[in-house]
Amino acid sequence: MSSQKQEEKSEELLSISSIVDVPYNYNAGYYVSQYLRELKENGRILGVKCPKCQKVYVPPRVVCSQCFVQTKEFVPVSDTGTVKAFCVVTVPYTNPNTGEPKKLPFTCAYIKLDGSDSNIMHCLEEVDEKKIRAGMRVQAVFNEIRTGDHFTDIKHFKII
Amino acid sequence: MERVAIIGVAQTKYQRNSPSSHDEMAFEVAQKALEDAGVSIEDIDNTVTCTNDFWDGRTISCMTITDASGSSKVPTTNVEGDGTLGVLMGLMRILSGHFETTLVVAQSKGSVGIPGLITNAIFDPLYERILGLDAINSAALQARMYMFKYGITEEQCARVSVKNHKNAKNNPYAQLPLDITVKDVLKSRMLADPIKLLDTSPVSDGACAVILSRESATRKISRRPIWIKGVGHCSDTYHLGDRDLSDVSALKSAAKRAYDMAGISNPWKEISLAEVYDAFSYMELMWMEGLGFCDRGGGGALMDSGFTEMGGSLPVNPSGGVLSAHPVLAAGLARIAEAVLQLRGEAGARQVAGAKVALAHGIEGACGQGHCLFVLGS
Amino acid sequence: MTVELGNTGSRIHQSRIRLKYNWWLGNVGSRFYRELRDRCKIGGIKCPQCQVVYIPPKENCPKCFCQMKDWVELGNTGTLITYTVVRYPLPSIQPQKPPFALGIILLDGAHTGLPHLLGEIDLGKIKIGMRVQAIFREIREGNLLDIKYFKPLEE
Amino acid sequence: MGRRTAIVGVGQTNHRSKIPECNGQELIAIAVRQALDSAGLMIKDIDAVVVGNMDHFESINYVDMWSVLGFAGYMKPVLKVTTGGTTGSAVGHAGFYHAASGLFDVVLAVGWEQNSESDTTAAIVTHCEPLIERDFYGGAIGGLASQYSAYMDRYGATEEDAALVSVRDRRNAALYNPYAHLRKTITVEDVMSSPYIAYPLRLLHMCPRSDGACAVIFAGEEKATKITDRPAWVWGVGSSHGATYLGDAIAIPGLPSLEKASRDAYRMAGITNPFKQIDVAELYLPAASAGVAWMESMGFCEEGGGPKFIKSGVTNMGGELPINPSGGVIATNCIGATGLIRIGEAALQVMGKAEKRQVPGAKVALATGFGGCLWSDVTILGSKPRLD
Repeated sequence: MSSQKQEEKSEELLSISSIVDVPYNYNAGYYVSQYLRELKENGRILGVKCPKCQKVYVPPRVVCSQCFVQTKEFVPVSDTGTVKAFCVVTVPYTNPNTGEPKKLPFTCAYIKLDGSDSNIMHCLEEVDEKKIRAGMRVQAVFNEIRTGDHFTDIKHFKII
Repeated sequence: MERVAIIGVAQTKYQRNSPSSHDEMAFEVAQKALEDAGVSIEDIDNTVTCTNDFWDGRTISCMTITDASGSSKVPTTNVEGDGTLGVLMGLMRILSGHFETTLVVAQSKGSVGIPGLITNAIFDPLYERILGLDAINSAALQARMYMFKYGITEEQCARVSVKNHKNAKNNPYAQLPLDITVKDVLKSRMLADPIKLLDTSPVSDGACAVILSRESATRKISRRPIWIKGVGHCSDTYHLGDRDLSDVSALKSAAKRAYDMAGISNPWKEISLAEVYDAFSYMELMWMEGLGFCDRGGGGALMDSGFTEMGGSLPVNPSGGVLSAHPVLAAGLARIAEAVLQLRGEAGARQVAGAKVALAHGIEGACGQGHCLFVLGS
Repeated sequence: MTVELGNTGSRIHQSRIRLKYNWWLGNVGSRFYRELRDRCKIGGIKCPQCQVVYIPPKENCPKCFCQMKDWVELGNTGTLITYTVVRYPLPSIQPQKPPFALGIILLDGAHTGLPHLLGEIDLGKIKIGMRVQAIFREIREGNLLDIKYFKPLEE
Repeated sequence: MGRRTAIVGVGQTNHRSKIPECNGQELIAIAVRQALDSAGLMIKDIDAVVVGNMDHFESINYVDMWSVLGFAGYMKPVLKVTTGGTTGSAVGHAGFYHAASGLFDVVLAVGWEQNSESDTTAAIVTHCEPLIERDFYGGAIGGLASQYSAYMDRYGATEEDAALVSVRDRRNAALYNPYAHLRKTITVEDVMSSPYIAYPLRLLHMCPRSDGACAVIFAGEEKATKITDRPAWVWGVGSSHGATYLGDAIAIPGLPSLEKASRDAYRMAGITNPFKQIDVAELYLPAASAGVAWMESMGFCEEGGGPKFIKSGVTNMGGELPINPSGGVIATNCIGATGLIRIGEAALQVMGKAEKRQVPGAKVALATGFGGCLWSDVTILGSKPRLD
């Protein structure tokens, strides 16, 4: 058994390496397009209201998951809100959008904007975990130049 | 086996670059299928979605349509494969005795990614991918082998394309209704010999939904149920070179299972129409043979005979088939939805008169490695 | 950033998934590529039950699930069982500029085919049944393109 | 009505950080062969196969078609199920439905992953909605860290509470489970001195990434009783997959989907007092924090009672309700296989075949799956057929 093991060891094990790179044109659809347009043109955050349970969802989407009815009414929500959960990401990984290492650290926060009933994911300016806790109040900081991109049009959220 | 029926179907219009997002398409068909069945979301006690992480550019792609497919409140699962396999999953859940009514939703947006890159990833990264294989050139290898072995001509393949695009003119959901001739097909741009542009299916966005229900639950609804009589699925082996690409054993095996279950001994006589997965024109001819509609190698002559045209004795792809709209994953489910419309007598201008038994077929992987087919009856 | 999709009102977010992968070849696959890389030898493997010689070799018989251990050295020559000429460009995955020919080759001594490129060949004169021969690369790295292509065999 | 269904065979690989001796299909074959051997079956006895993994971890499209080389799927019915982290449990459930439907008698369920072939977190990040969430998601690590931050905020739970779960599971893996990936015991101090990977989670709070495969064979009652005199009967299954955006799901303490899925499974299995009636649990706890925060969701303790529950020691081997005798996910995470390993391990327990990790006299076992947008699957197995 042991000699066989050694024989195996002496045999070089190979692999095939490759970068898989597939471009995607992700389609925002009607609802998220309205959201991105409002962000770009007016620096406002848009939600959508369920006609049945009256819950306001950010980002807007076609259906209320609880009522399974189509949402129709777009409503602006506040740029201030409460951090419901967060983490400070320090684990290194590849940014799949670029194939390059992801810039670290960053704070991923789930923020319930005033006037909405769901949480939106974005980053906080603050990356020191000692200075952040769930329940904190935060406000969106918008970019001067906006392109209709959720990730950059809102620069980050700052602690109020 | 307790009888299970299809009680509702819905499709989007198939198009390239649809302005709708994945979830918007899924919601559209889920809602319409409920309306079609005359039931409400509360009647749905489980769902099955069919999505694919490569086509959608998203790991856990089923997440995209969890809410939109009505999956947020009931047990759901995601079959990553053709929509026919999704219906099979739904059928098994009902037959297990734990569910009454299943909503199956399949969606795909081919225009989001680059089909050649996405289908390249079907091939073995260790031995095949480096050759630049994709859906088109692998199909060309299969077409060449099949045509050589059985003396099938490019004209016969072209005739499939002419027929199906013409049929598509009667289908409001189809993407490519076309008036073309055999000459047009033969003269269209050569992509990978012997496959030309008009031998191929388009890049499509679209969704399809189907609602299944056990017999005891169908009494509640007014719409005429269409019964699942038989189902079979089967796979060939994987490496292209290990397969005899001109062979249709996997389809034959799947068909035998479905026919046995449905009690069909002479498919040619007993089946009124077939909706098959013609991703390329030659495929329809091969699948005819695998489905037992003609002998091995007889697909070309069958096409020439005109029997598979509208008005023939066994119309194949009255909808225009996959050649006329190819929303991957939803495409097989669309075959089922079309078969249901035919059996209900609601297929409009594409109606096959007196349709009683219909066949719907889906494929999986490269060159039809896997097959799944349903025999449906009114 | 996002752009408009025509005049539909929908926005398109142009992004990608770009990741590096490293697929293990395992004991059997490593041997196949070692032989190819170091000795210009093409190996197959024989199922003790079906007696079928598979290329590329794999540990388990695809049909009967027997473990396969009998290594078979195949010749460099074989017969073309199907082919196509690829005429559309897809640069990020294609090994050559189109038009280029792909075929499946039944190597002498094997029972299954090997998909590969065809080279030094008149693209208009490829025929099923033609005899072909493997041409090896000078610098070999342990992947399938250590065989540069198969070219028609002059007999 | 469908028929009773049982698990008759279980197989798994020796999970490791990488297994370069096998390609993916050969890795699957190891688990399949072991499952067949354990049931005394041949591959020809398998009527259908269901398989699952996550595509972008190995970048293979149509894995159902690729995977046939792992079980000689030539001329066999094969189907793929993929639901993220819950893939393995969804594969198990699909295997159950295959057999329970009566369409197939003996069904092979296969889950696998070779995480060493790519950057796991990068691939996981792509499960986020690409226009709104993808750029700020820290992978599963970030998601679970965020979730625990909400639980800590509400109930005063601590990082140390979570560390106890790491210590328990790693100890079980080290002492009892030869198949586990990480087989070294650790202490609370080890956990607390390991670096943060996403506050409030530290390195040793988190599962590893592993290569491995698992195969479980399901059979309808008639076949099952012929194959073995001690199958693991499927008593109940439950599944809850809500939400499309992570923002809708993550900031809730506890795990509502697990609450719902276990409620459904308990009802089907006739379980009214889970803590008393369940003898052993194999839980998909991707981070130690989940081993604190999710206990209440299965009805094992009262709301917010997770820290006290874990500290009491009842979940240790020898306790009243041992959790993760196998070492769980904290010791082994070959993602597409992970949920199925939980089902397989639970089956081994009620079959009395769990060897050194056997909970003596285990009659009812619970297995969970977790993944996607905080989704849950629950499976309950019994050593005797459930009375219908």
